[in-house]
Amino acid sequence: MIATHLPVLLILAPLLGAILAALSRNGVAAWLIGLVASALTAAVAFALLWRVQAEGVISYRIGGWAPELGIEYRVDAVNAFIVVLVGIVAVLTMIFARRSVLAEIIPERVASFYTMMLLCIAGLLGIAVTGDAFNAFVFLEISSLSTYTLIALGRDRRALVAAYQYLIVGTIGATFYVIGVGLIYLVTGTLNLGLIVERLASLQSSRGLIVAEAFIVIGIGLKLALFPLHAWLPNAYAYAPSSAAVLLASTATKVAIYLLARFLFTVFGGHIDVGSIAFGSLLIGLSLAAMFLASAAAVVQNDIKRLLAFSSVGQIGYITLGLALANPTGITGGLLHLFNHALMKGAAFMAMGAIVLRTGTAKLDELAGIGRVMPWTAAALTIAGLGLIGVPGTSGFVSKYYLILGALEAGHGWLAILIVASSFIAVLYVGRIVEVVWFREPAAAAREASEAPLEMLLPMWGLAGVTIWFGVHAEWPAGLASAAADTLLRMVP
Amino acid sequence: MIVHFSQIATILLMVAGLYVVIARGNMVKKLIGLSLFQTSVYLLYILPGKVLGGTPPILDPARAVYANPLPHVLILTAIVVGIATLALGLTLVVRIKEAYGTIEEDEILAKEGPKENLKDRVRNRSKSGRGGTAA
Amino acid sequence: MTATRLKILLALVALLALLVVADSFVTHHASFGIDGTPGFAAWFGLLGAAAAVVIAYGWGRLMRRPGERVDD
Amino acid sequence: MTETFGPLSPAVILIVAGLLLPLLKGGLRNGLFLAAPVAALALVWALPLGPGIAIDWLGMQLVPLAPDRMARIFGTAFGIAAVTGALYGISQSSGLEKATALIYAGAAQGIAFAGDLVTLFVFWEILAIGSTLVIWSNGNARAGLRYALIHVLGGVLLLAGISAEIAGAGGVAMHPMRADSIGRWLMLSGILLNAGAFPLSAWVADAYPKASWSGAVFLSAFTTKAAVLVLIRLFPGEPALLWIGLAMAVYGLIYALLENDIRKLLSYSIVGQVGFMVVAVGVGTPLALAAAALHALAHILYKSLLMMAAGSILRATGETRLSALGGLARSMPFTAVAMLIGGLSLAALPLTAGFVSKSAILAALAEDQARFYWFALSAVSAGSFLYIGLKLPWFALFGAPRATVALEPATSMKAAMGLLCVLILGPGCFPGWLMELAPEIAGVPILTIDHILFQILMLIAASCIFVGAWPLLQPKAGFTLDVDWLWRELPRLVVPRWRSNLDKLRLSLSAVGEGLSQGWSAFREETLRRLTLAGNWPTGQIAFWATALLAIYVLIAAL
Repeated sequence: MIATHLPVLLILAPLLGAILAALSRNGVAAWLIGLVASALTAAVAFALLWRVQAEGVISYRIGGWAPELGIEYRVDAVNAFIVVLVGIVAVLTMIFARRSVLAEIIPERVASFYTMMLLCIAGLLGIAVTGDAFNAFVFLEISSLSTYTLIALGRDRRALVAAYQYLIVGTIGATFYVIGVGLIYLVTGTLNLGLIVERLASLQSSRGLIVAEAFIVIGIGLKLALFPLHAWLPNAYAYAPSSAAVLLASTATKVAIYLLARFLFTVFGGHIDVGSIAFGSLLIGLSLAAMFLASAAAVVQNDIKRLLAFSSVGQIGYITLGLALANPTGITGGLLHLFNHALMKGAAFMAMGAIVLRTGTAKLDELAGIGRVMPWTAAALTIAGLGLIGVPGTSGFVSKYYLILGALEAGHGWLAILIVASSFIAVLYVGRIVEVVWFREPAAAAREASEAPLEMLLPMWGLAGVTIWFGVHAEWPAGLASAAADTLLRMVP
Repeated sequence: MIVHFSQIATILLMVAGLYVVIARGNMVKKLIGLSLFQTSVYLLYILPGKVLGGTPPILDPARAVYANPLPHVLILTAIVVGIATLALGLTLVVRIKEAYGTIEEDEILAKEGPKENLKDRVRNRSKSGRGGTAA
Repeated sequence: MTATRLKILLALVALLALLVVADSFVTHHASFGIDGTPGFAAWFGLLGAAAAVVIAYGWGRLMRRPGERVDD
Repeated sequence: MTETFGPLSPAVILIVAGLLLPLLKGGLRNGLFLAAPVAALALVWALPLGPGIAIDWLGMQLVPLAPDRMARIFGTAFGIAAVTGALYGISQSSGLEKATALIYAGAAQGIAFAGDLVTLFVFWEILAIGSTLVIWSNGNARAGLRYALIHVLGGVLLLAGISAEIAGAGGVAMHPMRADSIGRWLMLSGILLNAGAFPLSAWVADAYPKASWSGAVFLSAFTTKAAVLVLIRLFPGEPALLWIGLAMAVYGLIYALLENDIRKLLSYSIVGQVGFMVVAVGVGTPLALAAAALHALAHILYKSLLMMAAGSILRATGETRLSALGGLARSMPFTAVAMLIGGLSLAALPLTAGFVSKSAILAALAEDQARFYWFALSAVSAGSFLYIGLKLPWFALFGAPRATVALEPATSMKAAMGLLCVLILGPGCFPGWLMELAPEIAGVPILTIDHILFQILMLIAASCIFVGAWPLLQPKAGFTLDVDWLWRELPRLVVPRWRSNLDKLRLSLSAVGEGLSQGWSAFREETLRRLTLAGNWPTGQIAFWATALLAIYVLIAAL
C-alpha cells in the first residue's frame, strides 16, 4: 500500500512537517518535527531508488487523473539519484541546524525557520519527482519563496539585500521558465513531459520550440547560477544563516541543474532541430568562463563563505560542462560532480557554520590558526577543499576524471587540459584557506574558540567522510550517475 | 495586426516589465516591474485558451464549445505565486528601509562595507608591491 | 701550507705511478680497447677530474653570485 | 598468495600510520613512527612475487599492488630509507613533519608497487603533497610553495599524459613504451620533472635544503628515485633519456663542485647520481635496468647517510656552509666517519655498495657499446670524487674549527647512521647479496683485481687534481645561478627595469608614459575590484545579463 504511494509521500512528509512546524510555534518541537520529516523523506528517497533500480520507471498519478489532465509523478534513474542526494543532505542539515539556529536566529523565529527549511525541501523534491512542466514551476516557486525567507533570516543586514536580489532574479528566472513552458504548451497542447516528447516528434515547425528552449535554459540558468547569471549567489550564500547556506549550496542549485538536464536531453533532445544546436557551444563557453573567472574571484575573497560561494559557481561550471559534452561519459561526470560537489560543499559550509558559531566570524584573516583549536572542524574543511581541487582519493577526483575522459571522448583534448588547468585555481583558493587555518599563529578569534559541538561535527564528518569514501569506492555513485546519464540519453528505455 | 493583437500585448507587457526591473533603482518600482512582467505570462497562457465563439468553461449540456479550462487553472496558481512573491518582496523592502534608511539599490550597495575595505586593500597592496620592488 | 701541499701531491703522484706499474701486470677485460691499456684509468682520471675542475671554475666565474638569493 | 595480505600494502601501512600519528602523543607517537616503516619493510619482503591483485574500478583494471622484482628492489630501498630516517628523526619535535614523512614514504612505496597508471598517479600526487608538507613543516613557506607549484605542474603533465594514454586505447596497464605521441611525451616530461631532469632540476637544490635536519633525509630518498622506477617501468630504452641523463650527471657535478652549503651540495649531487640511473634506463637492456635499480638502492643508502651527517652537523652547529665549518672530525668523530663512508660510497670506492652499482651501470653501457656515454660517465664519476670524497670532508671535517659544536648527535641518530654504514659496507664486501636481488648483474665483474685497480687509479688521479687545483676549489659563500633564475629573479629584475625605462620614456614622452602606467595600474585595480566585488552586482545588471543571454541564445539557435 505504502509502496505504491512512495512518490507522493516524498513530498507530503516535508510538506506536512512544515505545516506542523508552523503550528507548533516552539523551536524545539519544530526542530524535532523537521528531523523526523526529513528522516522520513530520506528513507522514502532510498526506498524509491531501490524500487527504481529493481523495477524501472515509477509513474504515479496524483488523485488517479490521467496525465493529460492530471499531474504525473515520474521517477526514473535520474530523479531517484537527485532525490537521494536531497534526502541525505536534508537529514544531515537538520541534525546540524539545531545549534547554529539557536545561535543565529532569534527565538520567536526558530519555528518559522524550520517551516521554511521543510518547505524548501518539499519544493526541491517536488521539482525532482514531478513529470509535469507546470507543476515543476509551482514547486520551483515553493522552494524559491522559502529560500528567500531563509536568506532574509540571516543576522547581517546585507542578508536582506541578498534575499531581495535573489527574489527579483529568481522570479525572473521562474517566469522565464514558465514562459518557455507556456510556449511548449502552445505548440503541443500538453504539460506532461512524457506526452510533450511524444508530440514533439511529429512537430513541423521548430521556431516556437527554439524560443521555448531559450527561455527555459536561461530561466533555469538563473536558478542554477550559470555564469554570468550567478551574481545573486555569493551574497545569498554568504549572509544566509549557516544551516540554510548548507541546504542551499548542496541542493538548490543541484535540483535546478537536474531540471535543466531533464529539459535539454529528455524534452528537447528528442527533437532533431533543437536537440544539440544551440546549447552545446554556448554552454561550453559559459561553463569554461565559470570554471576560470568565478574560481579566480574566489581566490581574492576574504570572507570564506563568499569564497566557497564563488567556488560553487566555478564548480557548477564543471557540472554544466559535463552536460554540454552530451556524451555518456561526460554526462556521467557532470552528474557525479553534482553529487560529489553537493556533499563536499555541504561539509565545507557546515564547517564554516561551526566556525562562525564558535568565533563569530568567517573572515579569512581573522581565522588564523583556527585549526589548532578546532582541529576536527578545520580538518573537515580541508578535506572538502581537497575534494574541490580534485585531489586523488577524494570524490572530486573521480568526477573530474570522468569529465576529462568525456572531453577526450568528445574529441575536445583542449577541454581536458583546461579542466586540469582550472583545478590550479582551486589549489590557490583552497591553499589560502589551508595556509591561514593551519599554518598561521592563532589570532584572537582562534584563541577564544573551542572545538565545535559533537552534533555539528557528526553530520559534517559524515559528509567529509563520504567525500573520502566515494573517492575510493566510487562505484556506487558512479553507477547511479552512469545509469542516470544513460536514461537522459535514452540509452535505456 | 488584429490577429496578433494578443501576442503583441503580451510582448509589450513583458518587455515593459523587464525594462522597469533593469532600469529602475527603486526597489518598490522594481517589484512593480516584476509584477508587470508576470502579468504578461498570465496573458500568454490565457489568451490562446479562448476559443472563438466559445463560452466560459462551465459544464452544461447546452454548451458544446467552450474555452480551454486548463490555462485558467494554471494561471490561478501562477497568480497566487505572484501575489506571494510580491508580498514577500515588499516585506523585504520594508525591512531594508528599516535597516538602511533607503530603498534605492545603488545607495544601499554604496553603503555596504566591502567596497571601502577593498579600496584600502588595493591601495595597500599596490603600495607594498612597489615598496618591495624598490627595496 | 704550500709546502705541505706539494709534499702530498708528490706522494699521491708517486702512489699513482706505483699503481700504474702494478696495473701493467694485471689482465684487463677491455670493452672498448683503449680502456684496457695499462694506466688508462690514471690518465683518464686525471683528465676527467681536471676537466671537471676547469669547467666548474669557469662556470663559477660566470654564474656564481655572492650573497643569498632574495627569496630564500 | 598475495591474497593472504588482502588490501594490506606497504603504502597503506605507512599512510595510515601517518594519518594516525597526529592523534597520538609522546612515546606512543614515536613508537608508531618507528614501527610503521619496519612493518612496511617486512611486508615488502613478505609479499610473494606475482602478478598482484587486480580490481575492477569504474571499468578499469587496476592493480594497486603488483609485487615484482623491481618493486621489491625499490620497496627495499624506500623501506630502509624510511626505517633509518624514522630512527634518525625520532627526536624531531615537529609532529607534522613526522606524520607527513610517513605519508611521503608510503606514497613512494605505493609507486614502487603500483601496477597501473591510475594507481601510479594517485600515489604520485600523495608523494607531492607529502613532500611539500615535509618542507612546509620547517616553516619556509615560499620555498614550499615553489616546490608545490613545480610538482603540481609535474602532476598535471603526468595526468594529461595518462588521460591521453587511456583515451588512446593504451589502457591503464603499465607497459614499456616509447615517447612517440604527444600524450606520452607529456607523461615522460612529468616523470622527468620529478626525477630532477635538466633543465628543470633547480627545484631539488632549492627545496631540499629548506627542510629540517631530519626532513631532508626523507626528501633525499624518495621523489627522484620513485621517478627513476617509473621510467624503468614505462620508458626503458627511450633514446632521449641517454642525453638527458648525461646532462643531469654533468649538471650535478658542476653545481656540486661550486656549492658551499653542504645540503645544497648533496642535493645537486642527487641530480648527478640520478643522471647515472637515467642514462642506464636509456640503455634499456635488462642488465642496464637492473643496474639502474641497484644504483637507486645504493644511492638511497649513501645519500641518506650523507644527509644524516649533514643534518647532525646542522643540528650541532646551526651551520651547513663549508666556508663556516671545519675541524669537525675531532668534535664529531662519529658523524665524520659516517660522512666519509657515505662520500666514498658515492665515489664508488671498492667494498662499498656504490661501487657495485656503478660498476653495473658502466658494464651495461659497455655491453651496449655505448662508447661515448661510458667515457663521459667514467669522467663524471672521477669528478664526483672531487666534491664528495675530497672537498666536502676536507673543508667540513679537517682544518681549523670555525664553528662550535653545541650538541652531539643523539644516540638514535648515531644508531641510524651506524645502521646505514653497515648496509653500505655489507653489500659492498659481499656483492652476492645484491646479485640475489637483481640476478641480471651476476655476470658483471666487480671485485676483480683489474676492476678494483681501475677504480683506485681513478680516485687517486682525482686526488692529485684536487691537491693541485686546491686554490680553485676553495668554498666560497654565495649561490650559483640556475634555470630557476627565470622564475625567481627575472620578474624582479624586469619589473624595475621596465619601470625605469618607463621613467625615461616619461621624460621624453611624459604624457604618453604617464597615461600608460596609469592605465595599467587602473586596469589592475579595476580587475582586482571586479573580482573581489564580483558578487555585488546591482539587480538590474543581473536581469540585463539574463535578457542579453536570452537574445544571444535565440540568435544562435535561429542562425
